[in-house]
Amino acid sequence: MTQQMSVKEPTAEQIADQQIYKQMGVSDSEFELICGFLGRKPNYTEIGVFSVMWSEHCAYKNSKPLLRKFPVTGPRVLMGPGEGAGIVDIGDNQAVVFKIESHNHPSAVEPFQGAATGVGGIIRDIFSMGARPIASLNSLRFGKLESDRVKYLFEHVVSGIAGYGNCIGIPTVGGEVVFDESYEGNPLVNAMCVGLIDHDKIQRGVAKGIGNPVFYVGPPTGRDGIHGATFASEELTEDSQERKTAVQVGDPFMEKLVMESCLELIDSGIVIGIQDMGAAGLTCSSAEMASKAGNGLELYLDQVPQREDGMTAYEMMLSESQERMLFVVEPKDEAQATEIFERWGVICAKVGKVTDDGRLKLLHHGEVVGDMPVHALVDECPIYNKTSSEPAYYAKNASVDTTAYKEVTELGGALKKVLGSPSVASKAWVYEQYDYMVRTNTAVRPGSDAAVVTINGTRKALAMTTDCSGRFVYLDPEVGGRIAVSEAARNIVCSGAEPLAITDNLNFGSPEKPEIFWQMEKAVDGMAEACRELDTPVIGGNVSLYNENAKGAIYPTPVVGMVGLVHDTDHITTQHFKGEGDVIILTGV
Amino acid sequence: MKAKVYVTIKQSVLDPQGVAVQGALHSLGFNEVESLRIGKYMELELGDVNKEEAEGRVKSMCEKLLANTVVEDYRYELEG
Amino acid sequence: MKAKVYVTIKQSVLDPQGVAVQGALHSLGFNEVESLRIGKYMELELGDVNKEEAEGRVKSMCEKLLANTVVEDYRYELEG
Amino acid sequence: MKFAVLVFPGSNCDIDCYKAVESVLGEPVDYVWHTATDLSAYDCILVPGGFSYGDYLRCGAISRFAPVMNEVAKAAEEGKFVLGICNGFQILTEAGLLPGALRRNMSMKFACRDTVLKVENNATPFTRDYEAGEEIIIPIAHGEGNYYCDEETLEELRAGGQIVFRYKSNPNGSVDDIAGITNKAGNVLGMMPHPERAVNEILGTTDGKKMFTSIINAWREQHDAANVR
Ligand SMILES: Nc1ncnc2c1ncn2[C@@H]1O[C@H](COP(=O)(O)OP(=O)(O)O)[C@@H](O)[C@H]1O
Repeated sequence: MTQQMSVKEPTAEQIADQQIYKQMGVSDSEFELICGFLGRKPNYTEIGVFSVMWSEHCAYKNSKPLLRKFPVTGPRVLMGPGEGAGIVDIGDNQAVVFKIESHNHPSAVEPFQGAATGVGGIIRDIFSMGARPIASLNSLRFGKLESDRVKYLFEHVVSGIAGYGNCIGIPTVGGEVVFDESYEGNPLVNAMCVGLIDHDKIQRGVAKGIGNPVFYVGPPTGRDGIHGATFASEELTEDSQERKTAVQVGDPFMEKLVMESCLELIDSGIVIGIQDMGAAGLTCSSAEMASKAGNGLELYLDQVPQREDGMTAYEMMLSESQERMLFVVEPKDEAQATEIFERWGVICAKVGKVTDDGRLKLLHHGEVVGDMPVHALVDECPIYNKTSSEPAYYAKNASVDTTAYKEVTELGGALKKVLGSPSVASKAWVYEQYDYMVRTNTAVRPGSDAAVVTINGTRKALAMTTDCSGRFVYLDPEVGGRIAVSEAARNIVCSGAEPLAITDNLNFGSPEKPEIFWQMEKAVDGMAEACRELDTPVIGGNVSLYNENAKGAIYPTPVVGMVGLVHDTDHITTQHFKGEGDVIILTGV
Repeated sequence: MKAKVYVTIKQSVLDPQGVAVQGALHSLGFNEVESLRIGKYMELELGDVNKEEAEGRVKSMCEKLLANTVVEDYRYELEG
Repeated sequence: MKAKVYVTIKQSVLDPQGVAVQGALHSLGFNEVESLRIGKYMELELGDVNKEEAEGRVKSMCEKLLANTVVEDYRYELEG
Repeated sequence: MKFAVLVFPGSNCDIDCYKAVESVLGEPVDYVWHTATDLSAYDCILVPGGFSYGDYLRCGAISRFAPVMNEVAKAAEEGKFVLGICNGFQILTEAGLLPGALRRNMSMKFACRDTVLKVENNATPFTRDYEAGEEIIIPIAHGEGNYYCDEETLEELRAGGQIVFRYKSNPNGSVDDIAGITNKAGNVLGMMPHPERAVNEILGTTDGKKMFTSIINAWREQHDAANVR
């Protein structure tokens, strides 16, 4: 594989002089900072690694100041934001692990695979904590259900979620689907996964123990999704058509094997640290694992399993090939670890070792092709406080005279119209494509308020839901944020459960626009307030910005995923009217 | 007029199905199989249309429905 | 040596996928499609084997795994 | 009576079958790996649902070559009970232990919902605790459950009482509304609906319980008969 040399990567000088870093989303001032951390100009691989680590997706450089407003602790919280997923105690040495994540942009390009790999990614986040995934949910937004494109996106997103979840055998028990113009061309696909864990099995993504080997698990790396993380310039490569990176394809069967083998590995008690390769693949997982342990990491890229010939260090580091994990064990446990993966027929390769110098060092073809301080990659991305300004529409809306609207007199017709709108109508067409029963714990199926999943060997159960009304949040972000959390809590309570905590996915337009940033700020304020009021801390989440189409930004859509504890399965309640003559009571304000 | 359409997964795109079937062939002793990729094959009866017209129509069917050009390539042959 | 394998559902067996795709083509305005059958198209790289041997091997792969002869027919072409 | 639940790479209703045997019958049950080469310790083999080998190529096509399948064939030959559910049914047809094949659902979509089944033959070891013609609610969850066989085979199935369950309202396009069939000898049953998902009040229906009690009662009868002789 010597073709690597034939690929014309720009030199460090060219990158600096021609400002090639800009194509990767790195600003001039950021580039200067990077040069400062390195004490020299970065080469192509290094600037690629920095660009993804310092992207909004990995560094939250525009949203961190807002995320700090969330309450993140509570008596039951065992792990808040910072690891793959948050963890909440549910008693008897058990805990629930959950997180939500978006795959909006990939789904707009290739809805089936985009949605499928979104589901796969969030499942890995859960089992990499050591938890057994027990249920999935999702939250979907599309344009009006009229155009062929919207129908195509809707149909294929749903079958992508079904295809992945059904095959891996995790029941998809709930979610929501809303159709509104504002999502035309920019659908939202948020996937949530819930897992169960015993306290003593909780894992962290840490590369501890100087000299310990680092292992790669999962299918070989290809050139998938590279330009999903950074922009690879066309004129830089000769055979650019062939090299242009491909859409990521999900392989749920492979993930099932990776999941079972990793859970077995974790169960064996020999794992020091384990993390999934999600966004920015090998780069993000290796840098974060080293950072959390305060260590360095050496990666031997020649040892990385590869699907395609002639892959460069840059490509391997930035590939987002799916279903891959990274873990660390002690040398004495190597054989035990590799035996497990062999039995499951899953590739497991030693690709590096833990070092004490605090650097991420990349070796390829006998050369050092990258050498970067881990803390700079993980902790030193500048955080921006974006400007915020109240949008004109908000002031205007506040002065609208709502009494000017005619009162509806023909209630029967109005009711039918509401029930007939795609956003309100039955979603059976969607959820009947999901296997919501596999693992035989689904006590309340999709179609009620929250789904309820029982816990084997106990009388306990978990209620779970995803909620958000983007239109409310648009009209008044702060009130809308409060409503999103409260609606989720009501759904949980109506199922007979005590709300425990939330995970959230902040789907917004471009933070560069002060009006959008204002929406984010206010929505987070509202959500944080409701979370404090309801004692449901935020234990993790995800941010998806730049959701815009030709007409502007989507409705601000901070999706809330909430989990609650049913203390006794006898308490489970469902939505449906049960018997003729039963009394109906309306409560609330 | 008859059209034969071949839809294959782009070279750079992962074909999990092909990988799994190749593995199965190996375990059955067919070790000579160095690679295997799975695509779709379709036969369409088109009635009485002339070749020129059919050409454009079939291409358009492929683009619109039969192939997902984000991840798949297609080619077709016309007969009769 | 390269083998191309075509697996199609038998004429006598109703093929839900073919029916669905034909219906979809009609609703897109491609009413000239009188019938459509969908099958699988597989490309196998076989390395250095001679044609005669390959012939037998590929046939055996089809019989054993690649086609389910209860509902499917297969044919193949060898190249190179 | 001892039960085996087979585990192929990609099986995912193995745990459901295991729990059903445990909770309904309380009889010993083991997970048995696809590489196993000895099933002699077991009286009933459950081939569970899921997506063995990702259902790539065709559902069940790759699993049928697993080493354990030779043992399943042997067990079937010996008259032991073999029950294939969903993917298990697909595997048994691919392996030739049951006739026919399963095609894509007519809707082209995966379908997960309760269905009403009619017990067409209650004289099998799997259905003896049901009434003849009884209607039971059992959920389905499959994308390829559209049963096919040729006319001749269908006649044989009808004549031999091998059609054990029919759907009341056909959800997938199956020939003759077939939901489950047995082999000629009646000791191997394959069905698309999931009785193991219908054994717990809290999950909706318990109509699947009698399937499991039938099996053990049939086995006890055989067993006692052997003792008497
Ligand atoms: N909207 C949010 N609300 C709360 N926590 C968030 C939010 N977005 C991200 N986080 C948290 O920030 C941390 C880093 O997120 P991320 O980089 O997405 O982790 P990962 O790479 O494991 O998915 C995670 O613990 C995540 O839960």
